[in-house]
Amino acid sequence: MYKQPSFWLTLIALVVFFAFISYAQKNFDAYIIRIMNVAAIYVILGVSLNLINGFTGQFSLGHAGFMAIGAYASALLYMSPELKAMNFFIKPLIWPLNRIQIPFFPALLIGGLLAAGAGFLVGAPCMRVKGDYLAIVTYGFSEIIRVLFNNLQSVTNGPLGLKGLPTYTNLWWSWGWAVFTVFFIKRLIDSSYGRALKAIRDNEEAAEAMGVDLFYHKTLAFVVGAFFAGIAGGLLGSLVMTIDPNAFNIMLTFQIVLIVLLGGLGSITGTVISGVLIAVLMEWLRIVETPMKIFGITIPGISGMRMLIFSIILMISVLFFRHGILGDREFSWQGVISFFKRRQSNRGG
Amino acid sequence: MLRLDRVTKKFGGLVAVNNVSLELEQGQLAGLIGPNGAGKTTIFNVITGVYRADSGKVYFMGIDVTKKKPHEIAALGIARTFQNIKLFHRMSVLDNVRVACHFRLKASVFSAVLDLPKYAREEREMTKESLDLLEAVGLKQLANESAASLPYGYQRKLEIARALATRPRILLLDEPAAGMNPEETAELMRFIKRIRDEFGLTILLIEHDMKVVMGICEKITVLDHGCVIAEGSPKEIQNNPEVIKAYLGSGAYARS
Amino acid sequence: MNLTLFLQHLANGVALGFVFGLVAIGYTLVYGVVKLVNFAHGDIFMMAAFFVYYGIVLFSFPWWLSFLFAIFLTALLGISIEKVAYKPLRNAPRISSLCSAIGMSFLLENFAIVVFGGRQKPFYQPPVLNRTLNVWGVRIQLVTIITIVVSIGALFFLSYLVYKTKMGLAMRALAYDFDTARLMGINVDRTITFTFAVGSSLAAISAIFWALRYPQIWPFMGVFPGWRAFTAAIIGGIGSIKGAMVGGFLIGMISILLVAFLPDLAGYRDAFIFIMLVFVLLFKPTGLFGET
Amino acid sequence: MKWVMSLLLLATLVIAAEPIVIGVYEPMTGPYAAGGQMTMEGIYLAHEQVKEVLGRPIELVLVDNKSDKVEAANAVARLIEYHKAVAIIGSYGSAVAIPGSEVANKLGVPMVGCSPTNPLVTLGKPYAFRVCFIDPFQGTVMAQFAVEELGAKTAVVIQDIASDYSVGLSHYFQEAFKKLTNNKKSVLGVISYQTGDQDFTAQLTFANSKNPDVIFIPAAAYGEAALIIKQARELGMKQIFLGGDTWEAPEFLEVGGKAVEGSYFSTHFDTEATTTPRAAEFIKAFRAKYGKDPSAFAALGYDAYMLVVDAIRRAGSADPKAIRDALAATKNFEGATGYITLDQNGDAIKDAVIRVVKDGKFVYVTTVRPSE
Amino acid sequence: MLEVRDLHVSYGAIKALKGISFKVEKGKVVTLIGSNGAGKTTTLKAICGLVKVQAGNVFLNGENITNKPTNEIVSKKVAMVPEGRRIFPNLTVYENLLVGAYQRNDKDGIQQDMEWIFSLFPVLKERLSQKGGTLSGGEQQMLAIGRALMSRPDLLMLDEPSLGLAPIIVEQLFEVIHKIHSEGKTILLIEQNAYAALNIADYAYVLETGRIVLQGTGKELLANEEVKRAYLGG
Ligand SMILES: Nc1ncnc2c1ncn2[C@@H]1O[C@H](COP(=O)(O)OP(=O)(O)OP(=O)(O)O)[C@@H](O)[C@H]1O
Ligand SMILES: Nc1ncnc2c1ncn2[C@@H]1O[C@H](COP(=O)(O)OP(=O)(O)OP(=O)(O)O)[C@@H](O)[C@H]1O
Ligand SMILES: CC(C)C[C@H](N)C(=O)O
Ligand SMILES: [Mg+2]
Ligand SMILES: [Mg+2]
Repeated sequence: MYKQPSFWLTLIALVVFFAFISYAQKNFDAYIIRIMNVAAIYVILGVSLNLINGFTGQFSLGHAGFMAIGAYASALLYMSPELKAMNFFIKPLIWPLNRIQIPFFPALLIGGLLAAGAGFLVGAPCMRVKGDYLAIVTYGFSEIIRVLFNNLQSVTNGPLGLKGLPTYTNLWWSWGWAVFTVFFIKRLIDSSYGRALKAIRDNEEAAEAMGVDLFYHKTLAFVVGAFFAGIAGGLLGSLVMTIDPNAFNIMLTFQIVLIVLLGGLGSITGTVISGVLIAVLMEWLRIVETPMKIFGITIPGISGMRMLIFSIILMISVLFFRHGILGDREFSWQGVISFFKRRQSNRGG
Repeated sequence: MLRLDRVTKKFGGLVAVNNVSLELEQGQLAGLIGPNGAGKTTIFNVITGVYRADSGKVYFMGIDVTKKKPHEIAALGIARTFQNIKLFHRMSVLDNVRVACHFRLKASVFSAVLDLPKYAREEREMTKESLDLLEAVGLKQLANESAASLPYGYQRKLEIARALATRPRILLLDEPAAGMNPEETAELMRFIKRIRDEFGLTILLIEHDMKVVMGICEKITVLDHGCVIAEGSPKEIQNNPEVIKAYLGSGAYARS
Repeated sequence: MNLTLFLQHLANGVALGFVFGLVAIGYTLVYGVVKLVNFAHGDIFMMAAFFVYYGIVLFSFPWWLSFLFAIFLTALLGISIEKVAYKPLRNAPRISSLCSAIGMSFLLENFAIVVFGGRQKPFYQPPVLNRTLNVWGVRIQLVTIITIVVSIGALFFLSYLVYKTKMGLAMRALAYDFDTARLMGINVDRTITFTFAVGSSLAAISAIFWALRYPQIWPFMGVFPGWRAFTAAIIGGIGSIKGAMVGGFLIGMISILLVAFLPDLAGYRDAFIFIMLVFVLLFKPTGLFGET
Repeated sequence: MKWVMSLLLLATLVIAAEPIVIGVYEPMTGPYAAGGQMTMEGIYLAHEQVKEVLGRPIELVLVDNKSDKVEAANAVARLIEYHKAVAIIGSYGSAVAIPGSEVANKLGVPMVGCSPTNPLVTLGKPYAFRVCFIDPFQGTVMAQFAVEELGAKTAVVIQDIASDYSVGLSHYFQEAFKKLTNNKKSVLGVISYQTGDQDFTAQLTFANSKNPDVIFIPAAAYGEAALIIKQARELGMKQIFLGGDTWEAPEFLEVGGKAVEGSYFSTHFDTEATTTPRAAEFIKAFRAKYGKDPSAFAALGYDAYMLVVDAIRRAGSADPKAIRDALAATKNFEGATGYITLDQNGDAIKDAVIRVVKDGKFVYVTTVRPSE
Repeated sequence: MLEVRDLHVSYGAIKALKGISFKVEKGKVVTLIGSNGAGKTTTLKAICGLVKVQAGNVFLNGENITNKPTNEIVSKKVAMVPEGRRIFPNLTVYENLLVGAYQRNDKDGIQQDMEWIFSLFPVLKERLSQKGGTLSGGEQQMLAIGRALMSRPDLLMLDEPSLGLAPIIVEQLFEVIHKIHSEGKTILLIEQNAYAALNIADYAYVLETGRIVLQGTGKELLANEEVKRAYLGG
């Protein structure tokens, strides 16, 4: 592995990338940084959902639920007791949560692990329930989470949510996790475990007959996917600075599903691109809603226009790029090298 | 080696397999024939744990496997191919075979993700073993093609290679010669014999092509309406009037 | 709990159950035939309500004409959506049409926001229909009674259509395999168009009854009924018309009865609905009346 | 040399003419759209009247927050970082105002809320202010009105479990009601529904079975409140319904129709009961521009804008920090909705107005003053 | 009856048919043989309009039907037993047969033909209300044949109909083909069981990688050394 040029190329690319991140964190304005953070979170969400939906073929609509768990668990751990007391002004927070405060990173990890636990619970019915039926079960799960969080006031503060969360999320955290997610999931699906997941996607009965333990592998996909969703939830909470149960509704899941579908089910590279693209596009399209002056004529912004254009762009890309941006192709150094070689030889010949 | 003890399987009111007992010896090449809908595939499904027998037991090397899950049974050493080919169509030919090695993997998920030496070694072994198997079935040069693009006959071979990758002791083949022309069928017969000897396998096959069944099987069991109606050597079966009436017919259009 | 109160709760449950049921059967029809999770169904439903609104406000149609006009327009809308968004993807992987459905849903909602405006509008309730009946102290809306009659009517009509007619046979054949259906001489495009027309008309009918009962309309009004209908269709088993009705009915009943009998847990209502769903699916993985 | 001088002069002029940006994030779409649009009517009017401060033009930039929290946070960040707003106005709906205020506070730009009433909008945030009262007061006002004016002894609350505004206001109402009736059991029941529900018959049948004197509905969505009351009347319920400031929307009357007649709610402003001279000017200008009476939200929007401009003037600079300090020092600012004094939390101490629905219109009933 | 002229079909980059021409005279049995992947199935699909024809033409009774919609072609009394059976798994056996008669409107005739099919394949009658998807492989094959016959076609195309059938049923199958033929129907048959196919065929074509390499009457080809070696296993 260490001898291959692609290893070194990856390493160099990473160093360059993080040098850029470090520059951006210091010099870009908060608005750009914010979008970059959102993009990183979308990447984590998209790639982790792709593991479940694209590579394992289990149609899941539960990602918002996993995110909620990660966001709440980590926030309840890293918030200071004073902040908690201020938030829980209707019903106090239960002991010992009202006393605890731990640093961001372990809080995030615990959030991810709890989400992974939930992933295990959701993965379990997979054994019996399949396809669209499974989709509804996972959707139901995320609704159950939302309802529980709305009602368990002494733990979650109910619909009032948690406000004034400290902003720990910065480009280092968000892109650090994004890179780790991509690395982890890419390595996973390229490994023997990943082959087993893809086999389940292609034909469950045959996979089982070849000794693949369906239960273990399906839950593996859910657990890993949920873990990263939980991490993304934690990052998002700290970025937005306020979370409440209703932010984690089906619309959020839809947005992630769209990222996956646009990027190409089963393509990690595509998902990364589409995650960034959607984050940027959603912000960029705001210009259509602000009044514009063209040749001295002011065109008033029309509310809702941005989303309308967004959905039109979406439909066009669905209809004309059926398999997502990249289908199930992946970026690889070999590809890049051979691309340049081809160009060179073209020029030579 | 493999023993079915009074196995019964019902679907609603239909008794697909009725009180069937069957025994295979180590290294035997046995055939299972019978009219369409007699329950042959169902027996395969019961043995491999896809269906659970309503009554009766299945023993494999003395172990009761009646209630085990399909992947556990595969791990014990029973492998199969499917009547309607079931490949992992979006994966490469090589990956199709490597999947079948997966259950033997000892390295953990983490060591796989980090590509630790332990995993890397196992991965190399799996790849080598799979390529060897592909070579054995003559598909090595197609290792990186996608499974879906293979012609029918090759797909059947790939299914067999994949089944062999589980390192089975028993191989169950469901109509391996279906869709092959006589030339290809003849080659398949040689191939089945060869893998039996090379891998020391016990083989049970379902087939409607009498040339195959009579040509390579040492023992044949005939099923009709879920019941065993005859058992014996190819000669005995060919001349059994009941079998002729229920299954073989006059042989006018049999492949000769 | 006295008897009248109990009966009132029961009546409420039945009323809501049939409303959901009616939405769900329209949903499941398209779902069963094209095997497409039509996320846009709820938004077609919403458009129908606006068609009625504009029929009355813009063209000053009498209400019944407005209803017919809306049903017709909605059928056309459904057909065009199929032509534009689903037909080109028929041979693409199923997931593409799923994405297209989500996109269509977004598109309709945002179109409605830009064109109709984001604010709630009142839905006209014809005085003839807007009456409350009092049966031994139990109060029921006239609309509710009509909804029940229409739902049962629609149930029988659809069951007849799908299980007893040639068109229905074609629909069910198509659900599995377009090419082979073509080989049987079935005009796949026409059958799908017909299915969307019927499904969308049903969406319109259910939207009308919904809006008569809950007379405010706005661009997101279809989201909630849409998801309830999807859930109901799944509980009943994909493609089963009877199942969708029963599923919708169950959801409606639970929504009401839980609040009625365990008022302290009213906030957990949706959790109970989905726990019921999980239980149903664990015992019957393809829904109550679904095919394996 | 002369031309150098004149060029310099020109340059200073250009710099001086550089507009001051005031950012607005309001819900123009989504469930709160009506509120956001009503608020904007007031803000646009105010902008028309005052287009300049410190000799520089004021540029008003509106970003739609879609009634969504994440969008709201992004919107405020965009206003500050991209449009370089020096002060922020918004937003209708505490749910979206809170994330917005978090961002504004963190980025050190003052934000003035028009109508978000939840305490958390400003709590612990030195850069967050508002020109309206808060829910603990509003809840008390309605409880007091129910007990003292309507003679209510018992109440049932129907709340939206998925709305922070609803659960908060419900809580304050209950506390005050129990205290005022001197009866811990005077709230006979609290029953929940969820945002998006359209059928409330179960909740209402339950409420009816308790036979309370009044039913309090702190719905976050006016349409839902209207449907609840409508269905209650259909169920033959005769109780009086009470609610909060969200009810003040034309949709409430249109959807509710006859059913909502005789329902009371608290709000921030009424053309019948103005307390400042400026109110009359505002009402006149508003009628001239829009041909209708202003809503409380329009009035609050108007006040928020005027207060921000006033603070910039008082600060004598367009520096956000200076504006914040000026805002914090606001005393007896004359607004359309009353004299505004901001307390140490940045909240306005103001009267509440109670209105009733009569003949399909909102009609003034009374004004309730804060106790101190 | 049917004429195919210089047919070209490709799947993406794969050229499956590279210019195939042949004729099926009315009332004759014509068979196509060839090894796996030769393009037999593709030929049938191209005739029915299930795959796009890149170049060349298909004529049915003199009418050019190239790239016409499948349902139109089928309505000209053409039926096909597709490769891999393609039973409608969620329809019952009875309904599968009814779908086969989709183009027909004569209720009594349909009922009669159904009885005829039950007499050919009695198992189907036993399984009448069973879902197609739960039938055994061979039962499905019988159903697929029965379904095609239900449309009372003038031209019947069969793609490996004997696949997975018990020998005794194969025997019956060829008798059925023979019988239909003797009723004046035209048959285009693909078979791996080349011996049986050539025996029954009036005329036969041998395909190899998308081209016709040999043709002749059934008897001629049966006697041909090359054919014997490659396709008859002799
Ligand atoms: N899941 C099922 N549900 C109901 N009936 C079934 C099911 N699976 C098989 N059967 C029935 O059980 C009987 C035995 O089927 P099986 O597939 O074992 O036959 P087979 O002997 O393999 O026949 P063939 O040679 O045609 O493949 C058939 O009549 C079939 O219709
Ligand atoms: N859907 C497809 N996509 C890509 N290639 C295909 C497809 N279908 C067939 N092919 C290729 O086209 C060629 C001809 O295939 P065809 O199915 O017509 O062969 P056949 O003669 O019917 O073979 P068999 O006897 O195995 O059924 C083969 O090389 C095959 O791999
Ligand atoms: C619910 C709202 C739209 C308005 C209310 N005053 C609030 O603070 O949130
Ligand atoms: Mg079988
Ligand atoms: Mg073929």
